[in-house]
Amino acid sequence: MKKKVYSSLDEAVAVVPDGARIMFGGFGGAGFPNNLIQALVRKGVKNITAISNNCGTRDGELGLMFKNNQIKHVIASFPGPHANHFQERFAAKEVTLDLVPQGILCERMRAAAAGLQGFYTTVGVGTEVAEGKEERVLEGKRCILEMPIHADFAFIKAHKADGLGNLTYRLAARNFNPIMAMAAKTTIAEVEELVPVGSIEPEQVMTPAIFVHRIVQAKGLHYAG
Amino acid sequence: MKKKVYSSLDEAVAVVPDGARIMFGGFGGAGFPNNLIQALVRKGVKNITAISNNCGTRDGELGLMFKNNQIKHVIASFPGPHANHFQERFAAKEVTLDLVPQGILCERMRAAAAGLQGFYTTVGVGTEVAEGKEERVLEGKRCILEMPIHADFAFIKAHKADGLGNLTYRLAARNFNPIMAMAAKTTIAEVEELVPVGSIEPEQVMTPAIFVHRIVQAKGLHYAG
Amino acid sequence: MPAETVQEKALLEKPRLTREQIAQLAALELPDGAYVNLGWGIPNLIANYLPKEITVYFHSENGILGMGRRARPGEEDYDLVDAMKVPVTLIPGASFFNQADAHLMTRGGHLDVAVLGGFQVSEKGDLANWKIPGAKGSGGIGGAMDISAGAKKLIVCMEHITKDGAPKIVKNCTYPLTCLECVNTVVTDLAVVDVTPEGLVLREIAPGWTPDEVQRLTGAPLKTKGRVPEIHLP
Amino acid sequence: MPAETVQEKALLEKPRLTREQIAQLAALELPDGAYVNLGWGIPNLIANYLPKEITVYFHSENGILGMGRRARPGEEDYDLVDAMKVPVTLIPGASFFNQADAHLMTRGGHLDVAVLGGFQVSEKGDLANWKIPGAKGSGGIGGAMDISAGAKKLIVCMEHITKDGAPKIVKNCTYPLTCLECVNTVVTDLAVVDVTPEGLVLREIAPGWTPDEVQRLTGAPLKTKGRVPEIHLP
Repeated sequence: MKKKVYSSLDEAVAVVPDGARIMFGGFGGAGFPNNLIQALVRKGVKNITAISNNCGTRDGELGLMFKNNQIKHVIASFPGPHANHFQERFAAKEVTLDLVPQGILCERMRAAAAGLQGFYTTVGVGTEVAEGKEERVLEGKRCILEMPIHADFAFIKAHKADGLGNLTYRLAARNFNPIMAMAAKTTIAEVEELVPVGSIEPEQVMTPAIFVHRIVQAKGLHYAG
Repeated sequence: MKKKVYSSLDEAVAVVPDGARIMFGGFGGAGFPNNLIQALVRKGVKNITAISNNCGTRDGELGLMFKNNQIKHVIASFPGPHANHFQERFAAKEVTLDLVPQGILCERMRAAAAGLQGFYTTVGVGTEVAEGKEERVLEGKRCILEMPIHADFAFIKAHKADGLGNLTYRLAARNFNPIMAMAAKTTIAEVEELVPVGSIEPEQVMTPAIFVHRIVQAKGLHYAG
Repeated sequence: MPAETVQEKALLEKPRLTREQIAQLAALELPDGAYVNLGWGIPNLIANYLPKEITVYFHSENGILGMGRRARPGEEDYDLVDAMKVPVTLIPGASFFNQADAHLMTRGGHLDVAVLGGFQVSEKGDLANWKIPGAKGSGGIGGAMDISAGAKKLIVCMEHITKDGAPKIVKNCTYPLTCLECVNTVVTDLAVVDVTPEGLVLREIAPGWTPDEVQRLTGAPLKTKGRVPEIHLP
Repeated sequence: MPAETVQEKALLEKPRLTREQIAQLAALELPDGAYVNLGWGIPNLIANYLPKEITVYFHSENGILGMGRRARPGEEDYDLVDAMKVPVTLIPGASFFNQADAHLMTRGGHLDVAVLGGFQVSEKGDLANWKIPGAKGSGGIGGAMDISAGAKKLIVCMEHITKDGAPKIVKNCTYPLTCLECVNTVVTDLAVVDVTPEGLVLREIAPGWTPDEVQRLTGAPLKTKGRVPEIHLP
């Protein structure tokens, strides 16, 4: 059977081509796949579409990828006050941005995960977010049509993984990671601990193995930026 | 602060009026709120709309409620081969049925839970399920519009509850229960064990307390029917 | 009795594969490491016939991944049942999740293979498997519509013909539909048939049967690519 | 200088509530047992001013229910941070969940109260709080649109006027909108104002101010129901 565990970060990301659409987990400094991102920086992939709540914290998280001009388009909810490399590229029109309300970002990814073709929401009605989107009244409420966000890859960070790909997360480092793991074609997880198959209680698995395709253990760079 | 824990089943369901829309958890004999259902039978509520994967197993699960003609309309995915009381009422046109594919049943409840106003799916296109529903092409696929399923109450079964309403489920007795807990206005949970607040690990809570409004400990009738 | 009918009658009396053999044959379609959902009926027998050298992760729509064999007497836990209410066991690395996530898996294209029973499969891969026209009672859909809409590969296991001798592989389904253009492969007691953009292709054939004989019991044209190999069960 | 402008200038120099006092005032709007989300800015100060006799469950959109106080030095765990990246603690009975479920709670009407900062609130309860027209950079929405669309009760905490003396409670928002008709109550350094079907109602007023004075710093008509009580902080 095909093994999911890779021995190096570089090997784990070797499959990512230029032009890929990649979801990146993490929020508020917790749960970012910083080590995988560093591997992408080393690999030097170009023209990436990044789907991420934010756009880096100085050099940390996605920061270096913007500094190196590896990302051409971002779908994000809150680029962030310390995303200076992103802001410079954005001001220079070297990267384009699609701003999405945070919960709708989650739901659009989940729609892709769940094989749904779009959904209606009241969120964003009457705002800039609604521009260019279909609007109608359902259940007596004005709402707009939001479409799934698909991706080639999800880069996520978990606490524990077994060799099959079952994952657990620590505390609030869970955030976007389980949603992105479900939504992308190929999910690459960096994990703090590799544990034997069977040692995660079946009831306590947070991301079932079916959603995880590549696993690499990574220590250090836990809280980059 | 308002207490959520009730000391008797009858007290827990006292709030349910005639004509209520109620979701009932459980699948394959596991995770049914059998004790709460018995209390509804004793209370004798009428004209209930039941939202449930199935329609009882002989007298068990929802069986007695059909036998007593307490349910006037059902939204279900698979009434089931042993739902004889339902089938009799159905044949006599004393109960109406809205058949929904099982995953779409889950998603329509989740849409209600998540404040979404409807979604498009390929499931059911070209089948009886699509009759009367809007159809269009999105992402190059024929799909139909499915609407949220709301409810006044969710009757669910959990393994453990703390006094705030945090819940865990055993094994495959989880099934529909967490979805229904999120989707209904008022969620009433029967649980096997009441545990002190703080004794369920925050990472291992399966239904957060915000979704649970009434809790009652119930033993016996674990596997009715 | 016209000659043709005599011939048909003789055909109907020729030995066909058993339900167990259909399951055994379908088991060979499962790749190592696959995530698989098995429906009611013949598909449910497949788990008994997995080649020893492969591991397959069975999904159940009530929220289990990594279902193992059925529970032995005394081992049953009625909180751990499959979609048919039968007490089962787990394999190492199993997980539980809610029913919405279980169908996120089915509908979202996460299952590598789903195997369902069928009443009819059309030339284009339409499936009818949930309702017999005129049957009494309410009927029931269950998970079949979500599963057939979403699986990466959908295999249907069924007898090739009805008890009355009518073909179940047809030009157009006359039974209520489950899903349009979803079936990839049909495994019957007479043949393995692939649904392709060019039409139905007869891939393998039951021992002692000729393509022409199978065609006569089939309601839509079967293409062949060279000689059609005979089914060999391990 | 016309008399009116002199009067306005005098008004702008009158003492108003501090940001901490606005937070303290908003804290009184939280019922016992409520599930509450606090946004950036003044709302984030509210947790410090909760009446001792009530318990409130704080929700954070990164997937926490039951957030406690901020972590003390040495106590920080950077996997346990609030939506502002600040290390926090938990209260007993807390839970974690993913970001989609966190916003299922915000959008789905599960939060009893949300308190957000604001740039402008209109007569109808429209909120503008995410983007200043002409500001440099990309801007960012975050969770504000989901939260304001879904909370059972939405309170906005803000200064009554901008630094330039312009009203922030207006007839129609001129800043980019966050959500239409979502605000229930505005708590400012001058007043507590309820958004009702009949228009804005001045419910309480800062010590030393008259309804007429507050009206002159407000861009939309304020109704009063009898005498307007003065704000009393505990």
